[in-house]
Amino acid sequence: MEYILGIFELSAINLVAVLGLSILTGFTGLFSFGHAGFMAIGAYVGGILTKNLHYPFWVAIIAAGLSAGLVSIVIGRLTLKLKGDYFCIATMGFGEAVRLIFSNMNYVNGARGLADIPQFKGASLAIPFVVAVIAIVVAWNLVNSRQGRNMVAVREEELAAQMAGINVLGSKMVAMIASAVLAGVAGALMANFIGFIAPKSFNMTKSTELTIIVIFGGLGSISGSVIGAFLLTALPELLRAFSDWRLVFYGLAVIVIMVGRPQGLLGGSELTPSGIRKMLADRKAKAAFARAKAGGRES
Amino acid sequence: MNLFLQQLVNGLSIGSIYALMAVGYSLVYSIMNFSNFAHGSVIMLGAYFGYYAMTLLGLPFLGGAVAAALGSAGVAIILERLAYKPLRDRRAPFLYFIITAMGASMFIDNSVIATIGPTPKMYPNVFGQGPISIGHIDIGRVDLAMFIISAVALVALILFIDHTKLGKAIQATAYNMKASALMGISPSFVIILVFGIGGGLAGIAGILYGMKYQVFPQIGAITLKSFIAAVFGGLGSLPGALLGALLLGILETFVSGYLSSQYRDLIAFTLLIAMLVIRPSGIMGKNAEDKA
Amino acid sequence: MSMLNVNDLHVSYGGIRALRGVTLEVMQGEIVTIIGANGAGKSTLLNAISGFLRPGQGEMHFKGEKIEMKPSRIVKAGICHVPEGRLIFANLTVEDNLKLGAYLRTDRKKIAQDLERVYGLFPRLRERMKQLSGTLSGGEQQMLAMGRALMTDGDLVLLDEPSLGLAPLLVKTVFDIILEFRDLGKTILLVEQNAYKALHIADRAYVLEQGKIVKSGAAKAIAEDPAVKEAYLGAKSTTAG
Amino acid sequence: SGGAGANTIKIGWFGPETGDSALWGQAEFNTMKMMVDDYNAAGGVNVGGKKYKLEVIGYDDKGDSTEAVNVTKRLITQDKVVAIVGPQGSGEAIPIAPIADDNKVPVVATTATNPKVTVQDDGTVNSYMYRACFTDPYQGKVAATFAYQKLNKRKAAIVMTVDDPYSAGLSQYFKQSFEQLGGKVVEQVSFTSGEKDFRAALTKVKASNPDVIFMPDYYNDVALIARQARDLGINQLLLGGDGWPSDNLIQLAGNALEGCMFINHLDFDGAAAAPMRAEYKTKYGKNAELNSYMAHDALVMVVDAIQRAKSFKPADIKAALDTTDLPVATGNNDYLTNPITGHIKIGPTHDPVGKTAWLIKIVGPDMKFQESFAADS
Amino acid sequence: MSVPILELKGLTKRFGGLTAVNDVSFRVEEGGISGLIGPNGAGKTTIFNLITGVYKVSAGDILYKGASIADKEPYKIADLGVTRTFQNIRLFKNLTVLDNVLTASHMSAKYGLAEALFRLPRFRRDEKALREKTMELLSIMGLADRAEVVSNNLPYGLQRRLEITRALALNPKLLLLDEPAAGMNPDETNQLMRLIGEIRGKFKLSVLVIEHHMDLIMGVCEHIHVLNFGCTLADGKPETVANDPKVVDAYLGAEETK
Ligand SMILES: Nc1ncnc2c1ncn2[C@@H]1O[C@H](COP(=O)(O)OP(=O)(O)OP(=O)(O)O)[C@@H](O)[C@H]1O
Ligand SMILES: Nc1ncnc2c1ncn2[C@@H]1O[C@H](COP(=O)(O)OP(=O)(O)OP(=O)(O)O)[C@@H](O)[C@H]1O
Ligand SMILES: [Mg+2]
Ligand SMILES: [Mg+2]
Repeated sequence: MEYILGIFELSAINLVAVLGLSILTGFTGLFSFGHAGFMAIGAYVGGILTKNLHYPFWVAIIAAGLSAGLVSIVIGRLTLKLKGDYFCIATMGFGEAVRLIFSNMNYVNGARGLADIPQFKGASLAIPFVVAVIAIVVAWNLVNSRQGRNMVAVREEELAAQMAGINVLGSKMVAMIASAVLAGVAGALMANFIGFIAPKSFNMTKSTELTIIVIFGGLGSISGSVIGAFLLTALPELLRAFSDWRLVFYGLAVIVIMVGRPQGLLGGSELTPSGIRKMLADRKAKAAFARAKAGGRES
Repeated sequence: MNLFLQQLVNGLSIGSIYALMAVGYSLVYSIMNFSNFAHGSVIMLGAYFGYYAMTLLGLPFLGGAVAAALGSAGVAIILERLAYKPLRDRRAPFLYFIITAMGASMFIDNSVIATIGPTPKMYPNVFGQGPISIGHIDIGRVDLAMFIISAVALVALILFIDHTKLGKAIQATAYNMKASALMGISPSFVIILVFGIGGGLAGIAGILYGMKYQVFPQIGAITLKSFIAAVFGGLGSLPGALLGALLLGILETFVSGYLSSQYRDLIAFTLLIAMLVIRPSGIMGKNAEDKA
Repeated sequence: MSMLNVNDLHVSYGGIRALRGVTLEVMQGEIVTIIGANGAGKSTLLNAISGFLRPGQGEMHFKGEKIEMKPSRIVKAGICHVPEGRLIFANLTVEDNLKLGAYLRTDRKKIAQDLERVYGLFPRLRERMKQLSGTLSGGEQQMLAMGRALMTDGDLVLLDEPSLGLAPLLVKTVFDIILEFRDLGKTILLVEQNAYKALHIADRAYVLEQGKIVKSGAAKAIAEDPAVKEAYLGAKSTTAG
Repeated sequence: SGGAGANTIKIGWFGPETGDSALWGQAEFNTMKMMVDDYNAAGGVNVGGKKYKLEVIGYDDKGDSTEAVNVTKRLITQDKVVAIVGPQGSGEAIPIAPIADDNKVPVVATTATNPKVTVQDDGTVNSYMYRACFTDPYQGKVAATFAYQKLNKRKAAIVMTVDDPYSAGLSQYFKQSFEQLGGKVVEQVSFTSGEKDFRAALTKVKASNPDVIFMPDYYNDVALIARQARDLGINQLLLGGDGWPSDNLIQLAGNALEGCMFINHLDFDGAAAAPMRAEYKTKYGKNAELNSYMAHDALVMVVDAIQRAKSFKPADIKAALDTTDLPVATGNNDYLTNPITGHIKIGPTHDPVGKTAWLIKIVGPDMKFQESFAADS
Repeated sequence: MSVPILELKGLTKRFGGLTAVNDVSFRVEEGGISGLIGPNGAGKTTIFNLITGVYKVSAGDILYKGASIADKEPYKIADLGVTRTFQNIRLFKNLTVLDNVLTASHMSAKYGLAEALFRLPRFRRDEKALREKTMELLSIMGLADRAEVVSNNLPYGLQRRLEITRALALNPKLLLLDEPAAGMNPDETNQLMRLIGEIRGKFKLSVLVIEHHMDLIMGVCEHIHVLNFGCTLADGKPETVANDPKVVDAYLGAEETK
């Protein structure tokens, strides 16, 4: 049971980070390869606070989010003006730099990692789930506010967004900070859940994994990200029996999804009553069109 | 001074490998406008093609290089047809291409691990033993071969792009795919050509890399550095990629040599960010004002 | 001789049926114009002819041969398309753009001559020869697109709203150039919003409404048609100039 | 957790079956399967007079700490194993300690040599964590003593992987001991894992002109470093630790390692290793790796504990593991009951005390045993 | 004389060696509709880009209601009440008509980020008001029945209209229209003319419009400024300008015999 619970915990933790990235990538159109860096910052802040300074979990989690957020302001200032691949590569540079800094930092044991971090037990095992629920609500509210609409406008057409009075850099910055805070929180959760953190856990593969989940769930969909986080955290576990081949399947699955359903599970739509209604209506319209076309051929 | 020269040679040797990788990657970028993160896996396969051509088939080095180039070119083209073309046909945003490329990379790397296995392999020694010494500077034989082959391949490519009609077609397609179709240039053909050339260069990079170091499924990871080199030089610019690669190779070597290799990547990445902040389009990239 | 035959062409975009059975013919040496409201399907028709859109149904023949569905082949066969939105190579210079127009040609001397002729027609382009064409003004870009089409030296030229966004003086020039194209022996299929001018220079005309040809005939006759006058020529006789 | 079905005892294993160290992970798992077959062929394990079959359940941890935590939970709570053999890396062993303690299932690590696997920063012993190998401080000390006293080397250079706990730890302990003895570490260069080009750093090492170069790295890095060092005209003796031994080392290094030496957990050609070596080779068609022997000893420890406890309740096994004292019976062919890597006596820190370290020299295509050190600690 | 809503003073923009706009000065009166015409490449769009802050001014000044906006960021200029449409339509293509306009009306909502994140009362109130206001605007502009259509799927004419609607959602004081009638036939152009007149009255706007359709320019503009090669060629009332030989020569061409 603890194992299953563990997978759910991990999913919930991943979910928090994924939601952050979803805001940044899915809604604002900025593709970060360095989010593991923000997770690392959160994880180390959380780990140090709970282990060395004996603070309670909730203090550590909040502090982790705040510190990742603060760093993101600096990084955002430097990189948010960049476009497309340049932004990706800059964030990747950031992520790797963070990892290497922790690898060289003696206070946290460098590359050997920080062990014996106090772990969630008993009732505190609920913490990741509570945090995940809060994260979902906050992310949902954000993207459905004017700030969220501004982000989407920036994603769609920057120049027009500017002409609509949207502070493009400002909106990107809000998205960046929100996503970094969530990543930082997820990092702290991870540190306390695993009890051990090492810089190499926050390498580019981790950043990629988060991005893949966002895309798999569908860009611009909070519910997609939620489902994606749970499915893709569990999938490697389900495929465990295949050992060597499971990453082959994983890679193949990514390609097949991108090629076969590029919008991801729920690209742009939400699993809310009104969202579902919209999707069904869309379906109907398409079916009607197909019938009409078939009819047109005969005549 | 000797130490300095030795480090310079070390740097050029790494730089020339980065260059072969970066140019192939940059070429594809210039046409497709996305970072082909599967490029590293194609390089890795090239190393294996070359290795098996030389060990199982007993081909000489040149034969191995041709096998690697052709094999990798084939893989790159297949990848384009199966994974990227459907996206292109849908006009998917560049994010999707990048993710697909990552999926492909994961797929290829792990297929190799699952079938051939993760253990590194060593190329037979075809260039002879021991370094070539010039004064107090030692140059590895493989390094020398690599430097020469990279230089020849890259000069040939640049001449091809700048001075042939097909080269012009590639450039035009890079600028505007639909418009070049209007000029009678077949974009599919150009794309296949570009993936073929990029793949061929990747194959050569793979075999050289394998000879210099080892052959193993994670070779592709090194291409991260060539991406950085390409960004340094200006994405999409071939001379830029070349310059960026050599500079990065030398820079890294000097950081390792005069500071410590543990700061090498840290400095490389910090410099990358600094470069992007100061000159977002790299050394040779164009930076025109957006026309509204 | 019949240059282009389009027979019962259907094209749709996902849910939207843009063309619903278009049939038309263009004879060698003619200027044929297609007029129609916004969204009638004019650009769709030209894009289908030049191979950028795959028809759901219907056939097309060029010089008696069935048209293959690849733009590059179609250009080779001698159809040249100046699209709406111009599609110039924004990052190349004006001159490089013109030279790329002659990509499929090998007759160097003739290419040089044609280049001179283009510069003669559009002195503005000569002035801007070395400028990146993406930074040209809208009108300059249109000139470049037309010039580039001349360089491809096709027999049938498809023009999609060539006067779009041009100053009145240049609109006149553009129509003069179209006539010059004809004098060079080219056949022209012209799509225009400026129906008045288009009908003025065309030999024959088709009226496209919601993806269907609703009228066709000699351009003069169409211009006199009261319904056409009402819908496409405006109450008074249109644009200044 | 319960333990066994009617007649079987489930033992867990995990380690890297994919990733950089997959070769060793696979070797471990192969050994586990081979031994379990042998135990079962012999009728099973005798627990309080009744014979039980053994079953091993193994998972891949990709050499990743998060994965390690996942699979440990899975082995304990889903598969209900009574004990776990593995992991091989300290990076994986350290984070699972609390899980083992909470669920009270003993873990015997194979090659995780970092002290923190069994003892926390504050000195608390992880009550359910054990290991079959010696530790890094010990290994570092042996290497330093050997270099200083036997080989008379005074100036050492270190080439280490900065982000690998094993390499970083071993360098630290080597340096400590070597300098305590009066030697000097004249240059220490470090690189990050995955690095393939060491020339810049090696050029620096060359300039420092050491007497010996200590390389606490893994075999494929060692092969690369050695080749590049020789290419740069570095001809000094290279000395290493238990990351070196692998069937592939010499193939990858060519003759670059000729005459070099490393510290090992056993003498591959010794009589104790012979029976298993032969059986493994017959069964899998390749040579057993160092990790095979380590996994062997770890499983022997577990089985011995079960037998002595006369119970396969995890807590009982743990209690019996505390008093493990398995002498080596050199020349004894019954490889299923004897440790191959030397006398294993579990001390108060759950590490084997007084374990022997073996010095091996590379001669042509062979790894020749030189001498052994019984620890004084 | 009252302060004009917009005044350009010696405005100059250079791109490398090319002077696209050269010492141009003119004013747009409060509540007026002015036209900006000139041959292709004369610098008209460049002037729009300068006014809206997309390009930085090389020399000269731009005064909006008497205060300089030359160094302000584009979004700040938009917030002040200056907005535009584009020569080539730039909608938020994948968003619905409603969302396009809703996004642009963001300044009408006053709630902050924290209020949004936790759905505090002001968030709900403002959002509701915003939606109502947007729907109202859509019905004024005749787009209400297409509110849920993804804007990329709109016919061209409606896309132009949506672009204007989106601009209006900002409550602008000055609206810059860059070739709004491009690609429209005479009938559609007439409708557009009427629309411009109507919105000027309804939204109390001043309008500056670039067009090559002289019908439209002559039909709606009270004042016209003519550019040629980046320099002022003429300035004045429509009839005067249209008959100015320099303008005829450089831009209109001699009257055609019908
Ligand atoms: N890429 C597309 N996707 C979906 N619908 C499209 C697309 N392109 C055109 N349409 C639709 O097809 C129909 C015909 O469009 P087309 O561009 O051919 O018209 P047109 O006659 O050229 O109009 P215009 O005068 O505006 O250029 C219109 O309803 C248009 O909305
Ligand atoms: N970013 C730029 N870089 C270089 N030159 C530019 C740039 N933007 C515009 N130009 C040049 O400035 C001149 C004026 O261009 P602009 O777009 O303002 O013309 P316009 O009056 O709007 O013409 P049109 O009616 O054809 O749209 C042109 O010659 C153009 O080539
Ligand atoms: Mg059209
Ligand atoms: Mg303009």
